[in-house]
Amino acid sequence: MPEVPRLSVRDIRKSFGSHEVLRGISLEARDGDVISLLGASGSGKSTFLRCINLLEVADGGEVWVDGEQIRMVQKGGRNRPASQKQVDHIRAELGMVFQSFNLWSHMTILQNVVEGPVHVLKRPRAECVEEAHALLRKVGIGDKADAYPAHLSGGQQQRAAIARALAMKPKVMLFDEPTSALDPELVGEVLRVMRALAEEGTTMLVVTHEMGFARNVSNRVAFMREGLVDSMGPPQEMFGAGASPAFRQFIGHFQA
Amino acid sequence: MKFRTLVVAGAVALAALAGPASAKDWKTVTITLEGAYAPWNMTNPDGTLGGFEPELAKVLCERAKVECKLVASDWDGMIPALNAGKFDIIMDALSITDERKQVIDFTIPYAQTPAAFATTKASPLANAAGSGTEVKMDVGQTGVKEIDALKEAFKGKTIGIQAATVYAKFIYDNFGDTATVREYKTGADRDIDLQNGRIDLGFDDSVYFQSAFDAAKGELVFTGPQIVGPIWGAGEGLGVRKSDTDLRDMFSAAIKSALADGTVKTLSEKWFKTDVSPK
Amino acid sequence: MTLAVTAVALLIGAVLGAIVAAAKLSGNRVLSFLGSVYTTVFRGVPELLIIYLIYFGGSTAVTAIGQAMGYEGFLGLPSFAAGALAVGIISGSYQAEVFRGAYLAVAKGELEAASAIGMSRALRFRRIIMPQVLRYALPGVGNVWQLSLKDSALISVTGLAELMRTSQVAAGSTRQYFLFFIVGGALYLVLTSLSDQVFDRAERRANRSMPSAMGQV
Amino acid sequence: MDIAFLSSTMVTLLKALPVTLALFALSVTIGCVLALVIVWMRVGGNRYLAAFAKGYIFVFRGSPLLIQMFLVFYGLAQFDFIRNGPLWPLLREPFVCAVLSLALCTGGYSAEIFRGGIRSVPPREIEAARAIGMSGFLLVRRIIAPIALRYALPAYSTEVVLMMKSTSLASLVTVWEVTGVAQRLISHTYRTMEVFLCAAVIYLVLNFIVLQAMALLEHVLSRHLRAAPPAAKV
Repeated sequence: MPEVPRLSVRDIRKSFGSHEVLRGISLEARDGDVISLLGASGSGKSTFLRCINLLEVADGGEVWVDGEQIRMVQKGGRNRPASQKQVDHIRAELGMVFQSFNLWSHMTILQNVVEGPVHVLKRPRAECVEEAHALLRKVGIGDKADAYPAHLSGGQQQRAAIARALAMKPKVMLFDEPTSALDPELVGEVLRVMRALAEEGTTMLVVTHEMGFARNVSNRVAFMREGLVDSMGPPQEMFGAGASPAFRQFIGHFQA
Repeated sequence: MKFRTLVVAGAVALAALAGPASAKDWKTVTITLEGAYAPWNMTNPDGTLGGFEPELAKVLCERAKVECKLVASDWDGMIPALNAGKFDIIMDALSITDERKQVIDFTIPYAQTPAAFATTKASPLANAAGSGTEVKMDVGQTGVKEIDALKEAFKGKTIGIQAATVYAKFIYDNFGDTATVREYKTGADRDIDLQNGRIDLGFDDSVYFQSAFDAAKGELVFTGPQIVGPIWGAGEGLGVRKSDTDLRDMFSAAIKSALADGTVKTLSEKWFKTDVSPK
Repeated sequence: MTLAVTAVALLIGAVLGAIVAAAKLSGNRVLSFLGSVYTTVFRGVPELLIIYLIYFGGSTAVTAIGQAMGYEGFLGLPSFAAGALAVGIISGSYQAEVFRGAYLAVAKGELEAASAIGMSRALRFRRIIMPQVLRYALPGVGNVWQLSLKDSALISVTGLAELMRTSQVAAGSTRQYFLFFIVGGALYLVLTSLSDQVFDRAERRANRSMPSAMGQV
Repeated sequence: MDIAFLSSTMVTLLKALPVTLALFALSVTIGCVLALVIVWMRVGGNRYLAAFAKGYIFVFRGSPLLIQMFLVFYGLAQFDFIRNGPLWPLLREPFVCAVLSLALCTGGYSAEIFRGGIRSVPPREIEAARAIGMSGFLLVRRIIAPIALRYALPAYSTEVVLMMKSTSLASLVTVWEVTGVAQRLISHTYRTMEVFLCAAVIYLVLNFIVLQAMALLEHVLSRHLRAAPPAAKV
């Protein structure tokens, strides 16, 4: 029996007005895959990620999560999800970490983490709180459970956001440039957490500019250019001699 | 010194703006009316004041040899406003009562009218006992036979009156314990509520009601006896500040002459279709 | 009449508001306490009561001053003056808060920059603070204008023939309550929406240096 | 100063306090619910409902409460179908009419205030909630409403104070609350200033209490905006 991919995306298309951002992107993540998505600004990486959990609705294409397809319908000439219920359920299975953390400012860190399990998954609060404390310790901010987001540094906030996403026990974690909004000295603490997750076998899809992470942690690297996947492969291949000219030019900017 | 002059100048300037400024020799006098108590006084469509009292005021001012200016103001604040110097004379079917005499002064009366209950034509309270008769009552009198009969009939009903009138006091004294009393700012507001069925009865001056009935196109009728006599005071007179005795005497004399030569009677018959001059 | 009362009231309110706001910002404890008392009292007491108090109390006070100065007899405050004064005093308490908020919104850095190029206190006030305070205060003043416009309906109780009293008397004498109040209400709606547009335009003008502020409304 | 008169006036006026408080509490509660419905229509996405809500807000914010109150009290009663309708036993009562018009009016104002609050909720925080699978009512209840409430509170407390003051207009439709009783007292005693001053003091105290309560609520709801509590280790 062939293994069902955790995440499978086929031929995703998306335009904003007349501007075609995604021109047919396909990608598959199997259990334990860590895929780094690289590309210049405006190449559509973030939009692609947001189309997977339907924060943006793609104009065409298919998304399968753990063998379940997100049903879409045409309504009023536009592509729309057929069922909000299914969307909510799929989103709960995809953990999302945002560039700007997006913690709920009116809740403590602990409340941020238990919010989803308790209110979306309807699990018993006591159990969730216990897990939340464990998760916070795991990302290294066990002592900040009762602080509010505004009281934490950016790196701490992003680690809390990762804990919040993990608390949903997602099948796949999506990272949207998780370190771009951080001061350089705070980037390391977040990358360390992500590396630990990868080593545990978490399936991850990471939009990033961190070449070190792409090269050393991920097992596949995809390079996006002008709304298409330009090239994709294991890091040793991509960063090695077989890289496409466009990718070579792209990474050239980072080695200067 | 300079500051004092300035303040006085400011006050005088304000007073000049005000109009009802009052030098000791009365040249101009400001008279207030409600402008919403037809046919005593009303506001014409063009905004001027008309009715029995504005016309009578014109006559009285001529005879008192003063310039008169009519201004509208709200009924329930009239007496305090008079004492605050907003105007010099109240002419608004103001009954002369002992209670009011404690705070203001009155001229002799220029009218004396009965009061009665009104209800809707279709109301079960129409034609209450004593309808079509007259009952004479003294100041503060209670326990009158006919009134007690009405009290029984009106038990648990809602009676609407215009606030701060002699009629309000009468209703509270005689019906306050068995009926619900509701006070309105103007007679017209009360009438519309009576017509709309929010209250069961209204109580007011009969000649006022007579004209209100016309406006209501026959929907409202009198019920129970007309109540006359000293209970409504010595009739309706002009209200003036206690300090303005000269003004009071000037207008008392004017009223006296207007009563004597039948001017009041003529105007009364024109507006009320009946003679309201005090007997 | 309604417009005249409101306009005069807004002017009185602007002057009072500016004085009170200055008092509250002055840093002088007595002055700022007095300013707070003013804004608390006139925002905390029903407008109707304030109008009554000024209508009755105002002329008593004027008369008392007059008599103390040796002027015989009564001095009255006309309905128009009393009404405009009352609504003006009320709107002053709201405008004071508007001005204070606007002043506090002026960025400290810009003031420092002004001092840095050697602007004097007065110049700084005139060239940097005032234009900005006006800009920040404009939406607030627009609100106060709407508030005053509607407060002016309450002056009808003093017998001034503004919009409200006119509709009331007409309603009473014709028995067409519904009709006349609908018409009266509609007229107020016209007034408020017209003035809304005027303030919108003024705001857009005042904000022309801040393109980002546009399009968000 | 006539202390005896002032204190007896105060006692009389205080007897009318329950009516004022009932008017206030009922109209604020009903108005708040109404505002939630209106604001839901306004931002809910349905074009017709949004247009209706917009019209509602325009009308009730743009015209004086006094006119609205007169319309509800005298105007509605002129129609036969209202007088013969099932609601007449309620609309017959001046108190009900006063509460109704106060609530309708504050509904319009509060809806705008709540909308302002909703607009100031950071879109990113909503997005984060969607990303973990929240939507619809759950999203509103757990994320949007708490944040919006915090932002709307200062403006809303002003509105609540305005409502407290607006209850004084009920006296004009024969409801005997504090101002109405004050006017009646004046019509017996002709002592305007003293009576109105007493009434003014009552309203001031009431509003002071309301504002304190709102400030307390605001304090409780803004823990996350204050500086961090002195941490165990610095």
